[in-house]
Amino acid sequence: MPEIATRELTFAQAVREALAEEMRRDTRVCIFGEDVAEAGTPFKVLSGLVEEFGRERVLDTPISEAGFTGMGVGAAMTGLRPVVDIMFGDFLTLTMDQLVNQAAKVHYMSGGTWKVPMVLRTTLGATRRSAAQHSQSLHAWLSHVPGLKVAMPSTPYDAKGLLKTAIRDENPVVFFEDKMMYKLKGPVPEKDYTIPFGVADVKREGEDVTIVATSSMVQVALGAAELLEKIGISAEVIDPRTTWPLDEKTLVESAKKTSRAIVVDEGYGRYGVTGEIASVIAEGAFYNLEVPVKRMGAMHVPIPFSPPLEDVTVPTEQTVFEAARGFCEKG
Amino acid sequence: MPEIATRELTFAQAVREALAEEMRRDTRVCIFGEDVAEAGTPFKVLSGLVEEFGRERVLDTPISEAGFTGMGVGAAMTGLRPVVDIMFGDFLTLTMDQLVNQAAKVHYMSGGTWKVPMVLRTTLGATRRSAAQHSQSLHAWLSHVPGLKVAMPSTPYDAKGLLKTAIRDENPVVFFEDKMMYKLKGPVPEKDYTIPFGVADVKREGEDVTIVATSSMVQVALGAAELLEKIGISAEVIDPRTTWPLDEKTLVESAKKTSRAIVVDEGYGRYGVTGEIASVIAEGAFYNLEVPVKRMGAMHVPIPFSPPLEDVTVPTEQTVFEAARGFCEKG
Amino acid sequence: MTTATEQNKVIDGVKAEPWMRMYRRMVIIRLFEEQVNDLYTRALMPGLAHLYSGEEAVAVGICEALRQTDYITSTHRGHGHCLAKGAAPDRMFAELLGKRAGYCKGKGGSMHIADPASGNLGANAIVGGSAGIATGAALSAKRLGKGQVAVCFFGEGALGQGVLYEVMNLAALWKLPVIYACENNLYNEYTHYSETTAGDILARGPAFGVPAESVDGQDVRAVYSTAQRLVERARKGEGPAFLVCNTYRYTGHHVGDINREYYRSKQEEQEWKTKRDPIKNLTAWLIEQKYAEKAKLDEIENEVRAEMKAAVEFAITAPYPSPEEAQEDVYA
Amino acid sequence: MTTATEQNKVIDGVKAEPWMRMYRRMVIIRLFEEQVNDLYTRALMPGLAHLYSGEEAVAVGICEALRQTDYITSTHRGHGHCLAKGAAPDRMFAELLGKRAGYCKGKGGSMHIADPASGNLGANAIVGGSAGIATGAALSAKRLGKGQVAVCFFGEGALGQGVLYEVMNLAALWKLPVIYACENNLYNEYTHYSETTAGDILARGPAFGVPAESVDGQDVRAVYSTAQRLVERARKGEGPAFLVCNTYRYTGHHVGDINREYYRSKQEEQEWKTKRDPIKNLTAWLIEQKYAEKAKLDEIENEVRAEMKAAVEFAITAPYPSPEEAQEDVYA
Ligand SMILES: Cc1ncc(C[n+]2csc(CCOP(=O)(O)OP(=O)(O)O)c2C)c(N)n1
Ligand SMILES: Cc1ncc(C[n+]2csc(CCOP(=O)(O)OP(=O)(O)O)c2C)c(N)n1
Ligand SMILES: [Mg+2]
Ligand SMILES: [Mg+2]
Repeated sequence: MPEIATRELTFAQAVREALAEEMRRDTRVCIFGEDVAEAGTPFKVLSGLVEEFGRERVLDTPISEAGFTGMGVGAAMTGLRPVVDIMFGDFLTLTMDQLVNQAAKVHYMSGGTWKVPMVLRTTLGATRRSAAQHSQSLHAWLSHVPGLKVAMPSTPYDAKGLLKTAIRDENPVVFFEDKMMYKLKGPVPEKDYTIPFGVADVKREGEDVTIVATSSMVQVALGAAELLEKIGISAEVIDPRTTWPLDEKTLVESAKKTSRAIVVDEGYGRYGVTGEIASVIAEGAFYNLEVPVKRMGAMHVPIPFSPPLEDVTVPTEQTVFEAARGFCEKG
Repeated sequence: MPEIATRELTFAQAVREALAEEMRRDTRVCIFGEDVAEAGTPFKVLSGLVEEFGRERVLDTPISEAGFTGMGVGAAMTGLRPVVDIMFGDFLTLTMDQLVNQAAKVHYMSGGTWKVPMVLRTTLGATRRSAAQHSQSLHAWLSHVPGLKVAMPSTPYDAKGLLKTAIRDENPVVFFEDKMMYKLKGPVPEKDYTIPFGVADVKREGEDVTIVATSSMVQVALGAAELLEKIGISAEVIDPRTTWPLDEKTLVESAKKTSRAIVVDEGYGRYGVTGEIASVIAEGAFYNLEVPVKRMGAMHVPIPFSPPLEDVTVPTEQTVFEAARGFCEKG
Repeated sequence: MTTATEQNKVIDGVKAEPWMRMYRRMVIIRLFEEQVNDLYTRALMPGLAHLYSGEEAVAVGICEALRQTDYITSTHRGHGHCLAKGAAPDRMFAELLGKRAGYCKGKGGSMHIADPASGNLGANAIVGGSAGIATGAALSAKRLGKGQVAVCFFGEGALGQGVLYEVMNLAALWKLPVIYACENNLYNEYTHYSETTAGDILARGPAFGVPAESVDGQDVRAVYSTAQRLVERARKGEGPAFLVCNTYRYTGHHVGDINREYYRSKQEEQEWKTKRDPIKNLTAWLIEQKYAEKAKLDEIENEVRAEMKAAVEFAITAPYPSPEEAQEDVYA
Repeated sequence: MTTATEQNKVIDGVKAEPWMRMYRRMVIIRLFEEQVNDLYTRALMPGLAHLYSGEEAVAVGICEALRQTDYITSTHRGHGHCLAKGAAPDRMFAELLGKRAGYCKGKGGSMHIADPASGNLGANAIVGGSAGIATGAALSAKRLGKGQVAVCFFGEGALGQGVLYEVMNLAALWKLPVIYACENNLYNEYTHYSETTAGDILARGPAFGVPAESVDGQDVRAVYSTAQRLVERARKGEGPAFLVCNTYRYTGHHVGDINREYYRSKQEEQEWKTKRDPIKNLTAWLIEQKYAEKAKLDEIENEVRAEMKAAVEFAITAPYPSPEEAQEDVYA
């Protein structure tokens, strides 16, 4: 049968395909982390890779996040292209020294002589009923740190393209996957393709309000846009795709066009991603905005376990819809 | 001779006095960290405390930041009031799990049954020619995390009052001291006093422009205000004193009055403190601002060692002065 | 026909009492976990849970050596520790279902049950995450002179976390009353510990100045007597200890881990369940010692089963917290 | 009157050559640090520096056992490691002064000198911060089959950092060619290591599957022969090693640490300097072995002194980077 150009894959399959293709293309690419081999991670994202590439390139580690992340830095400096797997983004807390004081600074501190082409894949996202230590979205911390790049795919298509770019990048890249999106389906080309960092994607065009969203919040924003359309409000949904580098121009241009902007991110609402992006828009589109930029992030509380509590801590289609509606009425 | 109400103390002396007074008042207060006893820390901030309170209450630790910070959490839960000393703020990277997944969440996860009355004292600030791993200002990370409080004194007076409040607080407090301010002198009452968290301080009143600054940037802002006065621009300098809780009202009111705001913070400029505060002002004073809020933070690079390089990475009196002048001309 | 001395034993409540208590505790844990698995399969429990079935003798034997005022820290696989230290099943089930009546008002769930009344500093979902907390509690105990001991429970997977060695070193330097109780159930999730652990586990204590011992974690009597010795030693101010308990988890890493053949054999599971079950073995010993008749033990089991059913019912009918409560308890 | 065999020795360059090279290297380090201290006292150097004086035999003995393509990671007290692995003094001084001609274009300074040409992965200002990097380099060496070995230098203070044990465990599991070289100079800054280190340091290797040895770090011949054995073992694929070198720093923790009586006695310092100086001892041995006459050794010292002076001059007159360069090299 003739090869088809594109087919539907889940987000998890897209991530796996990107890894498999890159590992075939470049034998220096290897993976290490906890239960990444036969188990294929608890989310089964890596299933099948150890069978194809062997334990030489897909290595199960002890529960030593700091240790094997540090090894990723050293391995990347000396010729490998490691993809380090940190099961839950909450465990980034254990890797911060290796990521921030080592990976992010080696190139600069060495006057540009050493490079750290490492990818650290991890997860974010709440509502999995996993409570406060397994539900955080800590990407703002890494976006704050010069020397790191931060990618946040929101679709299977972006996941494959951005991960390939991350693996080919000469710098340390932190790659965030929302664990609640792994089963999300979408079209993914079979062919090899990459998506450049620092280029936002207009996920939906609109006229009345700009909704800037990251990771799974893009799906939430698109759902809200549907609801808004029903009441005659045309929302433009923009996905920066990488928080660093950040495509300020596209965000600002959209806000100038619509004169209203909402920023939706699943990280804690204070001192995080929404503050940065809202500031960029408030400054860039200052003379065009009819209303203040609205920020929607996780409630400023540790993520609670109980469903009725957890559900109110993160932005939803409904809350984003209502915010946008309130907005456009004002304007 | 009669006791005088107030005398000049250095910032370091004010910190030490606060600790000494609290340790006399409450025997549960103890200090641990590296070289805190006889050495009194490399900055000599704690000199004399071990002589007065003994090694039972001023404990030298191994170089185990994660370990002894975690012990601080457990000790605080069970009846002590530990003041944990992390020599350089850059080493917070090693304590993030203990601070963020443990200290910040214990009270909430336990449904309010356990408390963590712990203070973690650490430093921030560049221009000490200490290079990328000893010069960072990472307070934005902690301000991002619900469950923590973050204090950033800018004067000896505030240092003593805020530290006493921190030690008496029932929650984990991260207390940032700019190592370049330790020798700064200022009036400090001998009597016992505390400064409430979440109350900004107007360090200088003005009409034309609001400069919100944190920690040592307050001194920079005051210097810039002097320069501005010479050219007839009246700057109001506001110090939030705690980034969390944050006194939004005072910041917004000032910006409404002056219609222009600059935010100056020594942390990295992106995804940090300036983004949060600028967003709060841009939203709260939206209809009063004549120009976009200007953000001034550390250049988005690891801190370089070489003086001519390091000096251009942080805001200075001159750069803040120029920003404000440019501003007021525009308006 | 039984001898006088044997006769005595049966009536000798004093001798029998602690063993009967441990028997009941182990049965409580076993049947509690049965209910948890049932709640999961009936889709009544949000999220997942990590069952302690098979490891009962470790928590029960060690906690029997503790006072109510002593401290423990627990893990993601913590139900057994909480129950052994004295938590009430009904409030635990309520927590597992996210109800307001739960130990954490529904905010913590299975992996975060804490209970000041029984000295439980809390379960922890970060592997090795409570090593610092337990050691800090031991520092308080020593400084405040309350004569308490802290027990830090963790799985052998936590041996991969460097912070464990940082605090062991500190506990040894400062002679703190803390017991590091390593539950070696052979697996870190889906990986055998031999693939993640080099050298000799027992050597990891002494290398940091902490004396180490290992014990058959399926024999509650051995666990109890060893724990008692180490706890009393710590209480006397003689410092920390590292206790490795060799045990096995009967079911999956969590309730959703059904197909396990790719990392361990059904036969291995069967052998542990049949030959080394801690409850079966204690039962046999109690009867052989004439501490109790089979009927009595069955009666206890039935009582406990009824209690668990009632506790589950309580939890199922208990109300959820109201959404506004999400904003409470962030700060004290 | 000397015997024929003794005669031979003097002319026997082959035998003498490695020892003469090590002698010169140690003298280079000693005199380099003299200049650094001088730059500090003359207020010509920004910031501080941690001198390696007294510990020369450790870096020189170990690096003599390495190839140029082998890797090292270094510490805040790293000048000796960099020089021993082959870095040029002039570019090092330039870096210490923040000049563009420095190894890091002035961006790194004393604590971050790195040099790909000599396999130097970089000094590190985070205690224990390079343990992961060195172990990762060993992973590359093994995977890419280049036959390289990585040496991770660290002070005994780094024994407090848990990450060290995390990577030792991994190096043992994966049989990686890495040597963990612990420089025990007795002090963590201003605190004696006995107050920060419980148990037996040497036991910390085997507890994680890493064989351990200790050596007199003031005896370059002992350091070299031990290092050579462990390096070759690692190169052959037989796995990592933990090497404790007992040594002493002659001056302060950093150049500004002048009054040290509160943490160590002048007498202690004197004894190490007089009885156990690595350069004096090698000098005596070289003469006794007739590998060189005193005059020859003094001549070398004078050559080196001149080199160092020239190197410092180069650095002092070298230009600073221009401010715009602060924004370069953030991303590759
Ligand atoms: C720091 C950290 N890393 C990884 C995980 C994910 N995780 C949860 S349980 C587990 C295995 C723990 O094994 P072990 O400590 O032996 O406990 P057991 O489950 O066998 O009781 C892992 C890897 C975690 N919770 N915390
Ligand atoms: C993680 C970390 N904690 C603390 C420090 C501050 N500090 C710098 S050197 C030092 C002592 C190091 O002692 P050791 O490892 O024995 O090396 P030495 O200075 O004796 O060569 C300390 C505590 C640091 N740089 N990094
Ligand atoms: Mg286990
Ligand atoms: Mg030392």
